[in-house]
Amino acid sequence: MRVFQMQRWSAIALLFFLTIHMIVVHYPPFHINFDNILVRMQNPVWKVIDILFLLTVLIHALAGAYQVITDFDRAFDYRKGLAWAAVVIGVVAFVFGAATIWSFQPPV
Amino acid sequence: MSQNGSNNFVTVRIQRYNPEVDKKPRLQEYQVKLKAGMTVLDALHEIKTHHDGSVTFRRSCRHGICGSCAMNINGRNTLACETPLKDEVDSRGRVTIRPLPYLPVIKDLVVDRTTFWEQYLRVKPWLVPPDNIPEKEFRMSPEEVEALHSAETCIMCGACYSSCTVIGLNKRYIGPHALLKAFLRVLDPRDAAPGERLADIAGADGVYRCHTVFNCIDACPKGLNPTQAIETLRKLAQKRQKFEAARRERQQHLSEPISVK
Amino acid sequence: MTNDVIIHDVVIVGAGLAGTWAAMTAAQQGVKDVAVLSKLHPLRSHSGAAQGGIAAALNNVRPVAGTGPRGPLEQIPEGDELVDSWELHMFDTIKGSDWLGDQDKIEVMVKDAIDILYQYEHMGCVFSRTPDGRIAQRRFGGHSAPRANYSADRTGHVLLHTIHEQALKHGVKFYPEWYVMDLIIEDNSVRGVVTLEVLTGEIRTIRAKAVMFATGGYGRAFKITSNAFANTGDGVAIAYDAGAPLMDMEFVQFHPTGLYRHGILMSEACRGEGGYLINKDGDHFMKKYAPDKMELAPRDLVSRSEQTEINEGRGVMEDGQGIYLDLRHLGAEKIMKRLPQIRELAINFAGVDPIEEPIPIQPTAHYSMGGIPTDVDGQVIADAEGTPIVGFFAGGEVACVSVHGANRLGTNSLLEASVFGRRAGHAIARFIKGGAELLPLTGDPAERNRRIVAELMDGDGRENVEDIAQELKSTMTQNCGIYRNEAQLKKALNDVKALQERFKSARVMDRSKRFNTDVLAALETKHLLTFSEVIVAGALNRTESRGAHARTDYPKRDDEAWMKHTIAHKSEDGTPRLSYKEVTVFWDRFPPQERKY
Amino acid sequence: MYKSTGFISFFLRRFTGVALVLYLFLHLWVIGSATAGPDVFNARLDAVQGPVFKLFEILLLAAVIYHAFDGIRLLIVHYFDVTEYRKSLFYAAFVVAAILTIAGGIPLFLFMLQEMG
Ligand SMILES: Cc1cc2nc3c(=O)[nH]c(=O)nc-3n(C[C@H](O)[C@H](O)[C@H](O)COP(=O)(O)OP(=O)(O)OC[C@H]3O[C@@H](n4cnc5c(N)ncnc54)[C@H](O)[C@@H]3O)c2cc1C
Ligand code: HEM
Ligand code: SF4
Ligand code: F3S
Ligand code: FES
Repeated sequence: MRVFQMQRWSAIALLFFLTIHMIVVHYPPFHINFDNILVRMQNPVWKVIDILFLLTVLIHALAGAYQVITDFDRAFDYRKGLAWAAVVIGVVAFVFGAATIWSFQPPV
Repeated sequence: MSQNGSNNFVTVRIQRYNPEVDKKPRLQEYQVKLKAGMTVLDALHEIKTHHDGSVTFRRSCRHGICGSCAMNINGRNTLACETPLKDEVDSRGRVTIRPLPYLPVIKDLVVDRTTFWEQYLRVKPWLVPPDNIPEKEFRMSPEEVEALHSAETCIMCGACYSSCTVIGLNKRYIGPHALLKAFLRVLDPRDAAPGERLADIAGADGVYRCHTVFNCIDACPKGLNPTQAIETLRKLAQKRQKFEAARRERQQHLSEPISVK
Repeated sequence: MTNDVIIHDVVIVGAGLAGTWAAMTAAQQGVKDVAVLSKLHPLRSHSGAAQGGIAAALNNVRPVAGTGPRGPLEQIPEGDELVDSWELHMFDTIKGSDWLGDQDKIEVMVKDAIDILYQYEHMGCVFSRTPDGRIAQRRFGGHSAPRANYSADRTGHVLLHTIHEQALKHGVKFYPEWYVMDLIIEDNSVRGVVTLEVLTGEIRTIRAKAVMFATGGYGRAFKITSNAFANTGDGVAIAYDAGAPLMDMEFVQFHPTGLYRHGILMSEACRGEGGYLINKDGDHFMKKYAPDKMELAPRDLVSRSEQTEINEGRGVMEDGQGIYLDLRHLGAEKIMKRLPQIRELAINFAGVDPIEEPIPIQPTAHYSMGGIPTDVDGQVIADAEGTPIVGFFAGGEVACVSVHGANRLGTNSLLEASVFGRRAGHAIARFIKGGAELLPLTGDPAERNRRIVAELMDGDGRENVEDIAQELKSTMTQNCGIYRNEAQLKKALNDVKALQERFKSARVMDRSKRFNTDVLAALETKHLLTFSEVIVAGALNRTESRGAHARTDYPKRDDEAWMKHTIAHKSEDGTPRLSYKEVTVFWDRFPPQERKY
Repeated sequence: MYKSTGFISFFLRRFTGVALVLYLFLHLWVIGSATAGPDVFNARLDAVQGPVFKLFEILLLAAVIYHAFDGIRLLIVHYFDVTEYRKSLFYAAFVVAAILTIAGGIPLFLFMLQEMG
């Protein structure tokens, strides 16, 4: 089934992205503000990586949430609706997240 | 085995519940004298015939082949008839017996297995033979048979089914026992419908609903491995066409001797 | 209380191999409305416990030349000379039966055997295989060629699951956990059955044009038995009470290798694969009793040999009541591959790993040769003249065709249940399609059965059912066991009668209607008491030793006086009325001989 | 409820998975303030970087690491025939996750102390 496969492939991709994310963004710990993120974001490669990360994490998270909910007997009948809801939430969140990443622009 | 267990008494705690008269289940205690070689089923019999005839449970073969007596002993699903009583006694001299979890209780240790059998039926457990039936037997290699033994041994006791967390959440899931049956048929070189079977079990209530909890393996009194069967079915479902083609090819030669290398 | 009557064309009682074969076949032949009632879920039937194999002269393997009766086996190369035939199978079965089996019927069974095996295989049964892919075969006691077709040591299990699945495929309706407690026969034709639905406790009548009994054996009348709790001979007792006769009930097979104290079967396949029996002194004592076949002599002979060793003080274990079954020389690999279940059972129940230690065993009541007399189509016969009871069929262990005569050979009973189950299915289909009618009932048969249950639940008796059952089993084992004599049998008869009397004031402990297994146990005990009397009466009358019936006071077979079947009817006063029926013998082909192995 | 190591691992994986999803959306909302410019962003991030939040971050780290290693364990089971080692794999995933959590948690903890001090 597609959801199952999505869950596995996104998990494998996440292994890669999440590791990078954790190492680069959170270690060593520092006080986060706009400017120190901007330093990294000036390189467009990071923007691409972050957008891909965003994409996989959303797929994984929403597929996961869908699985968790449809595991319940009563929700199982509504799985079509739930799947569409997940897609909509995913698209909205993706647009919002991508805009966020985009907005790390040096002041002109 | 205790040399002379004549003075040893075991406190057997049984969950009692008759939904027609009781509001909720309760644990009742019985003192049973521990005899050499006594199984949990023997203890239940002792209680039923001499302490309290209303204690209710299923049993028949009393040697682990009919699948009647699966129940939850000290939190673990197993066959009462194959479980030595002394192995289950805890430090306080007690053994606790409950019905299989996640299933409606009919009375005491007897559960309603309707969904269990429905799922069994749902995978069409019978073989669909090919058209070219030989006069004598279909030829199968010992290796092909070997692969089936891991599923054919299933006694449909339900220990796996009722230990599976997913079943606890959702009775629409086909369940380990029926998927193991499907595995048996899919892998049988004589079966002419592996494609339909794979298609049927690849839905949201089939192999993809399994969350690899592994309880089924741990519970199975026959040492079977439904998880691995499910993993295999998932893989086969991915390459259904190829598998079907290979099956058709194999069935061209079903009445020819296996060539011995 | 519901009074609604259920109606079916065909009602089959029992979902073991015999009942399920009949149901599947009838449905396949176009009978739409077939119902199978079973007091257990069908897959829990005792057929599933059979281990060793099912006989048929398929000619797939042969002994390696020059290695003797216990040597290795090999597949027969394509086109090579065959070693087996249905005639040989027939002769072995006749000899095994100590010339009490009806030879015409045995011929039908051994011929059908080959075909039914292939049908099993085509339906998906997972048999073990020879290297070139044919069904694997092994040796079995009393068979002069390797013809036990098997699936490891779970043969019955795979056969039962296979046939059950096929019945489901053909739309047979199953009533799991419905206990049949009465059979309605009026004017020599069958009208239906009275059932107790275990879940609700409701007692209802089911009317049918044809009824078949396939309720299995009656080994539970003995203390040490390989039989399941469910094998209480309900079918024989119910049919007998309803006026049908019982045949050859005194022949009860004791299997030589029941697990010590438990009685659980250690399949004959253990000896088929080369296991030895040894006594306290480490002797392979079978040399003495059957120099030729040794451990693979038929069961009655091996059990008697063991009992003699035990009686003469050469038994093992604390009480000297055991014998050792030694598999160690077979090696770990063979044991794990061919006898996995046996190993598991020995470890679980005796704490003994057969790879390292010999298994303590003792003879165990195993198979019921007697039962409801039928012809080769499962049609029940009312008397020695062969008058049919219209619409009443029986098959499997509950029936007595008779193909096993005085002693059944291992692997012949799965065969019997399958072959005669299938034949009964065809006969039932012919009967229904031939315009059988649903006959009316007089009165309400359910009512008298309700009174029986009410009496057990609310009567003022104080006898414990289990105590009665235990005493019955003790006396049957002690006085009507492997060896019998007049004094013992008289004692047994008295005991049974006294227990029947005591049962009248028996009362159960569980008073609820829902899933009351206490009531079932009481009804089953009543059945044990009913047919035990017939066993003992038949044994007392038969003043000879033949097959499984070994009288110490009449140690010889007496063909002159006793080459005949015992037929028992229930008389007015409730005691069995015995009459006798000739055995069918092909004098020119298989005349009686001395039975030596 | 059928309690077993299988059930525990399932429950933890599920619990951490759901927690992570909730966190993910919270996280998106917090850093989403970047679209409104550096000032709003810095203000909101300052609010979530107090010592208490650092403690939460350690918990978050534990959840991510456990979930990831348990996930790896399942992936291994999917692609290799290793159900036999199910228990050892679970313990291994658990232990590795614990070690990594500690290793990753110490810098966070030190940083927290430093911020406070
Ligand atoms: C341990 C063991 C091993 C054996 N191994 C072999 C072997 O290797 N080879 C061989 O050939 N034979 C073997 N046998 C013998 C063989 O298994 C049986 O003879 C055969 O299976 C009988 O089949 P059946 O269909 O007659 O009855 P069963 O399979 O016993 O079925 C009886 C059915 O009747 C039902 N029933 C009974 N009473 C009632 C009632 N009152 N109301 C409703 N339903 C009822 C039961 O629920 C059950 O479904 C073995 C027997 C035992 C005990
Ligand atoms: C390296 C990182 C990760 C790996 C390897 C991983 C792996 C997995 C796997 C294999 C599953 C399937 C479990 C099942 O079907 O039973 C799963 C489920 C899930 N994951 Fe992840 N995951 C990772 C990170 C994340 C992250 C960051 C989130 C949250 C945003 C997340 C949320 C979920 C959820 C909600 C589920 C469903 C819960 C469940 O089925 O038990 N995962 N994960
Ligand atoms: S797989 Fe094992 S636990 Fe499950 S029904 Fe079959 S025998 Fe019982
Ligand atoms: S317990 Fe259940 S979730 Fe899968 S691995 Fe077994 S079927
Ligand atoms: S009684 Fe048959 S499996 Fe336990």
